[in-house]
Amino acid sequence: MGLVMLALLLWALGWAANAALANGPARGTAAARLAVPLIFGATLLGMWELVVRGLEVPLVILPAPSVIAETFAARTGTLWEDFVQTFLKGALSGYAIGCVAAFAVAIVADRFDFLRRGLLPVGNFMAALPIVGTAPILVMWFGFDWESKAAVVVVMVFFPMLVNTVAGLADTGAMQRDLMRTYGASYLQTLVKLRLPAAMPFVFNGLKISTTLALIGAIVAEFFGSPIRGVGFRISTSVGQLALDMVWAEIAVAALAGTLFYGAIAAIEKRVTFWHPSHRS
Amino acid sequence: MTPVVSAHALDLTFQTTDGAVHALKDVSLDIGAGEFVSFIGPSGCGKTTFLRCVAGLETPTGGTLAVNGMSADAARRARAYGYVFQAAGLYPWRTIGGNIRLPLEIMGFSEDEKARRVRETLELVDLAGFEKKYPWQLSGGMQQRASIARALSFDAGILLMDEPFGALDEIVRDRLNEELLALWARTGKTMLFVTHSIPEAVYLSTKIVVMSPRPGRISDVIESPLPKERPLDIRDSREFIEIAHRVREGLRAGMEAA
Amino acid sequence: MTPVVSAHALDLTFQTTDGAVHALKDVSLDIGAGEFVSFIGPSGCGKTTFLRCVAGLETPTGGTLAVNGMSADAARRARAYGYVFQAAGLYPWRTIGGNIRLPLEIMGFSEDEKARRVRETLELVDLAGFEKKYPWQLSGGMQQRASIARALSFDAGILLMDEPFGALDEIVRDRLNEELLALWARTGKTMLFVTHSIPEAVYLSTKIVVMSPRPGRISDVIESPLPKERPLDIRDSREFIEIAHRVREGLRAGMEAA
Amino acid sequence: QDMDEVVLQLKWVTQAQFAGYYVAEDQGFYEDENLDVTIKPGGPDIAPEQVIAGGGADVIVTWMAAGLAARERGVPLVNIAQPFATGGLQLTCLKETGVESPEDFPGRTLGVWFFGNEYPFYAWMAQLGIDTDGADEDGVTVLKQAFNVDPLLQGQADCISTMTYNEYGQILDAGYTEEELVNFNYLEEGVGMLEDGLYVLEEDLEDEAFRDRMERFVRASMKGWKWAEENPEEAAQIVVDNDMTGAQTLDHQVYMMGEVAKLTEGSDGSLDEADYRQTVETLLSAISEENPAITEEPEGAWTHDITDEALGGES
Amino acid sequence: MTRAAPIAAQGAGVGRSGRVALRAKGMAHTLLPVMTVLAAILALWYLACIPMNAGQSVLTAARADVAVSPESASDRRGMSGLALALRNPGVAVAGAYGQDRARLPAPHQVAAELWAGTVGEPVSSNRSLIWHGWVTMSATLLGFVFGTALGVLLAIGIVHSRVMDMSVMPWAIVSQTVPIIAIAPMIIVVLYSVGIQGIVPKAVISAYLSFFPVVVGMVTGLRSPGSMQLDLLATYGASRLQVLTKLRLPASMPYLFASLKIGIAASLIGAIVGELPTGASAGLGARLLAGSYYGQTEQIWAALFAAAILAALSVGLLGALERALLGRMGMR
Ligand SMILES: Nc1ncnc2c1ncn2[C@@H]1O[C@H](COP(=O)(O)OP(=O)(O)OP(=O)(O)O)[C@@H](O)[C@H]1O
Ligand SMILES: Nc1ncnc2c1ncn2[C@@H]1O[C@H](COP(=O)(O)OP(=O)(O)OP(=O)(O)O)[C@@H](O)[C@H]1O
Ligand SMILES: Cc1ncc(C[n+]2csc(CCO)c2C)c(N)n1
Ligand SMILES: [Mg+2]
Ligand SMILES: [Mg+2]
Repeated sequence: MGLVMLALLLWALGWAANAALANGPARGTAAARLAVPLIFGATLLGMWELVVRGLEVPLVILPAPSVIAETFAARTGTLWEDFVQTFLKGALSGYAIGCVAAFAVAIVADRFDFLRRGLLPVGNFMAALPIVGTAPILVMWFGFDWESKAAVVVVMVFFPMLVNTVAGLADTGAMQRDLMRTYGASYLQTLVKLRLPAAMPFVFNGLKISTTLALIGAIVAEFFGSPIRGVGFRISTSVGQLALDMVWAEIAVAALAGTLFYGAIAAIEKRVTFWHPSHRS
Repeated sequence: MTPVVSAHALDLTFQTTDGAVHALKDVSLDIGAGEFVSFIGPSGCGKTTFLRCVAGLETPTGGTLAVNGMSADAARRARAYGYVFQAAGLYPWRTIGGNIRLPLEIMGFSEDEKARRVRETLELVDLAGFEKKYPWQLSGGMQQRASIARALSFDAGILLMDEPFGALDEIVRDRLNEELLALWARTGKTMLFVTHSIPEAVYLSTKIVVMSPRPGRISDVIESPLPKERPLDIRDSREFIEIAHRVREGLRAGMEAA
Repeated sequence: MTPVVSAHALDLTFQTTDGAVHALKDVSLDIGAGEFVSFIGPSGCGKTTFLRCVAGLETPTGGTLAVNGMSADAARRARAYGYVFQAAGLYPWRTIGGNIRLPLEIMGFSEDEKARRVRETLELVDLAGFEKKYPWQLSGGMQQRASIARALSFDAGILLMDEPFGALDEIVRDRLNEELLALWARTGKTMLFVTHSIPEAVYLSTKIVVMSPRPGRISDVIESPLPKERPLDIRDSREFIEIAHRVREGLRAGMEAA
Repeated sequence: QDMDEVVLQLKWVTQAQFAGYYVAEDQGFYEDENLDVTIKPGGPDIAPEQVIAGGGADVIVTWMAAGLAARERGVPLVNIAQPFATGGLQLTCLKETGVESPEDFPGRTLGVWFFGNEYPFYAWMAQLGIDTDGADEDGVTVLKQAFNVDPLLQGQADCISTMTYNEYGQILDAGYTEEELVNFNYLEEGVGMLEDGLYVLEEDLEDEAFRDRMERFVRASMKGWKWAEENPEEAAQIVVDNDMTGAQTLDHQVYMMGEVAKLTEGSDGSLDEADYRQTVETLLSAISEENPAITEEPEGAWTHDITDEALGGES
Repeated sequence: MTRAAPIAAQGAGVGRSGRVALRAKGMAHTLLPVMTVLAAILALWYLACIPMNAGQSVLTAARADVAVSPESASDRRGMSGLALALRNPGVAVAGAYGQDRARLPAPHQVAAELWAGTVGEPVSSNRSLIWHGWVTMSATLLGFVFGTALGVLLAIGIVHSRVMDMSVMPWAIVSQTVPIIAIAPMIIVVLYSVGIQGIVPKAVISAYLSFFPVVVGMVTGLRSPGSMQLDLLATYGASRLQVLTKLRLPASMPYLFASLKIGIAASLIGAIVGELPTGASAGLGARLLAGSYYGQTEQIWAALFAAAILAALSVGLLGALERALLGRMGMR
């Protein structure tokens, strides 16, 4: 019980520190912007540790962060192997294929209005589907190795990417388009000089949504058959072995990979769409 | 001398979901080379629509229209005019220089030629030194000047301007008006200029076209007796006030008739 | 009689990421009850900032300011004024009546009282019968009238208006100017009115405050000799043109000094 | 008076593999013992050991390897009854791939169930001296097989794990004949491990009332099993009625009941000590990173107390 | 971090196309192209059945002593479906559309399965897709309500407190990069082990997936009133609560609906994912899994389509609600 009280105290302390930082003189600085969420995260971890210890939660239900960290450090080799299998081979290749394919189809659809009008509602519909459900089918079709994971990812990212890109290509002001007409510009010139740059914010929105979808897709697919490595494989196997510390270490890997992936795309976005109001400082 | 723009009994009706809108009715007008023509009238009287017809961006449903002796569409493809929109409408992902270079790229000018023209037009609109800046780093007035530079860069004989200074404040506007007059004097281009402001129309034009709405039509055409040389305080002169009064009366009459 | 607004050596500096902006410098001004004061000046000269200081929406960094004999913030909480913004800014999810009722709800008027005041102010701005309409069902001019009604509904003694007609076209603007004068004559409120338009300022005011930028300051205060009764074509009169000229000169001088 | 409550957590979805419990419930055998039994079906990601550790069940059905592994990880499970006398786990290969005996394994792809079911497989490979990295010609490529037979039918694996009572039947259903298939039964290969047994937490057994409840539970359950063995059709129907997914077909459950009956046939419910020893020895013989089931001889992992009490009066 | 346009971009589209369909003119404008695209998809599907199912077709034929090439089963192993279909065109076409556990069931087989599962079964039957759909949907809706409430509350907190804005928002983003599927079994088991089972664990996962779009959308929405509109209330001396109720909440409604449409789709995914670990219970996810266990591909496809229809219906319903409410609020 004492430890649980300590957890509450920790929460109060963390919050007070953040309140001081966020409202204090340093509020605008990059350091504060970084420190506040870090303190918040550290507070949560600390509370987790204290509560697990305080209530003596069994290891097989929820391990403490310190135990997870230990496992993480001890099994980096395995974790890396799983990361390569699930993230680099499955998610990333599927992500690349899916996004490029959707982008190409979007450009074709944009060229032929009939196709766009037909494809967009269908694409919108598909984007709302629980496509995770296709995982067992695709594993049956494409085998158990990373190809089937990539296939699931392709299907998952394709439609959000398509819908966003098509919307982006259409997101030019009438005036901007008229301007090109006053120059007597060709279709290709309008596409390259106006529509593609104007579509970039939407394209990147699609790319960002797709990052999380890619990770989910690759991991889900591993539940339906996989080689004996991979994040999803390790998680399900470790649960079966009651090695919950390993499970959480894998979850940490996935969250870390996902955050970095998202962050990388967001960083590229910032450079490419520097001109968009939401990115101007 | 054949007119640069020659409209005869022009008619344009938009079909919309809630009925037809008669945007232009029986509009006839000749504009000679080197004229500065202003179009003024209340909102919705068809000023923009007329300009867009001249630019070949809209197809009239009746009447005839010739630009430089050819159809408006052919004139558009022959790059007969530069068009300046109400808002500057610069592409935010291009620098000021890049924006001015845009039409030159599309029209396939050589690298040297592009560089030269960008430099020259930037000087013309007094923006030398801002080539590398992005549009949003400039004030509204400067953006509008850049968009004029963009329309000037490929040196078309006609300049179509749709309320180019509508979004600017009076003082900036005054200065741009002065500069525009000087530019017109220097280049001898034919100007078609849409505005809401009576003083602006009177100050700039050799000919003022007063329009009225529902249906959009020309209610008056006023030839200005003002000299070509116009200092800003010509606006406090008797003649100026008289023309302004006549324009205001024309506007009011058009409103009441509608 | 003590002045309604009394500013002495007012100073305001904004701290921004790229340096300090001196928005108001050494601004001193007294405004008596029932005056109609216009503020004119180029963009960025601090007109809005001054009005916001009076409204207690901005805190001066120096000098003293009294509104109705108390601090601006106290006056705000005492609901001493109505504020009309540049755009009508009606809430689109409320009817015209609902928009006018908004301040009354917040100030906790009784149901009866609310209904009565909504009715009365709607009549005052000539919008009776439009209570149930939504803002987007009205023209721009009517929307602006509704926003004036909203500022009038709780009957504060002061009306602060920041370019209320900036977005309207000239003809509508003329009419609203006339109506505003009539309203002022009827209610005897103290008016602080920001504008960009010289004719508008001259037409409306008993006192014109000319401001100039960088740093924002008062460069001239002109008392208008025009009679209280002002038909629209007073604007073509000699006196009117003279005052307008003086205002323009003041503006130009301010620009050049900066 | 009030009936005593018992929560039973199964290791897998509702199917004839657990017919005895459903029958006991359906035929009122539990009620006769004044028990109110809740049967919780499991699933691919539900570890019964975890559920009982969290207090979500009183008694669970699990495989002994998993039960012992959990015991080493701080969930002190004790086997109180063993209705399955033998096991149904096997590796099934297609003859057309050329696999006839374990010597043919190297270079092949083998489907294995994980989630705590991989222990016997690794023990076997260790015994055969076959590498499981799949890296070279001497080793096998291991595939984490989903709980279906697709990898075999789609040609993605040369051999897959099957249960005699379920997946094997599905392969037959898919059109293959017994002659076209080769089966390696883990028991016959000497690496068999006890399958579905009943396990409870050690500390619970110290409670007299709990023991009494378990005695009645085991007695009624065994009665259910024997009834199911004798009435396979009806038992299958009871299972189908209890299946919430509506996906089970009666045909398949009748087949399964028939096969399951072969596994429960020899058992009166009490654990055979020799079988227990074999399980433990196999597990201890092949300790590795992939196969960390247990690292030392378990103590007190089973008891005959319950079955002795439960079945003493009857037999 | 996230803009308003993107919110409308994802998922919201179903509502958008629904709106188009309402207008008679838009109907002809959209219907024909959509029908064409759907017809093309169907045609491709039928075509794909031939090579996809060729392996089984040829095997069955071989067993019936029809001559096939290559003759021996071991030679056929490892051949692609396309190669098999090309070498045995007659057999492949004949066998493509009637298989029991087809690799790719034909559209009419799926349709028949859907029909049998909906019209062909009493709603109370555990074989009824309507019943399973309802099981999934009830978890979806519960989770959706939890998630939306949590999202709105968080957004209100974030808009009003700098501390929350700076500390919670980044973690809300990180939370979405955690693959829910990895935690789903643990949420299920942990809640299961403390005696909570059935709808609530699934709803928790649904809520986890749906709160994020709501937070993002509502933060944007609550911040959407311009400074002028806020200043207006300041001139009335309004309290923070009054600002919230009279301005921020009404102004955020369009954003809320855009988020809700994404949120409900995410909720449905959550409910289905939540049904996967407990394969034995009811629901479309369980159907999906059970189909996979017993090789019933038609059943998988039917469950998939049922889920798709549910997604479309709920997004369409929200769209209708949006039009009605925002229409009444004069915002459309
Ligand atoms: N693409 C269009 N479709 C339908 N109606 C249109 C279209 N463009 C313009 N109109 C209508 O035609 C009429 C004339 O419009 P136009 O834009 O030419 O007016 P304007 O004189 O330029 O007005 P403003 O001063 O507001 O710019 C208006 O009633 C307008 O609503
Ligand atoms: N909140 C603020 N933060 C920083 N600078 C500000 C802020 N508000 C105004 N300023 C700056 O203060 C100066 C005066 O602004 P103000 O809005 O009062 O001008 P104005 O006379 O109303 O101009 P306009 O005619 O364009 O409305 C400008 O340079 C402006 O950029
Ligand atoms: C969680 C869990 N997964 C798989 C098995 C092994 N098993 C026993 S029967 C069967 C197939 C279905 O009949 C399988 C896979 C298990 N015991 N527990
Ligand atoms: Mg116009
Ligand atoms: Mg201002």
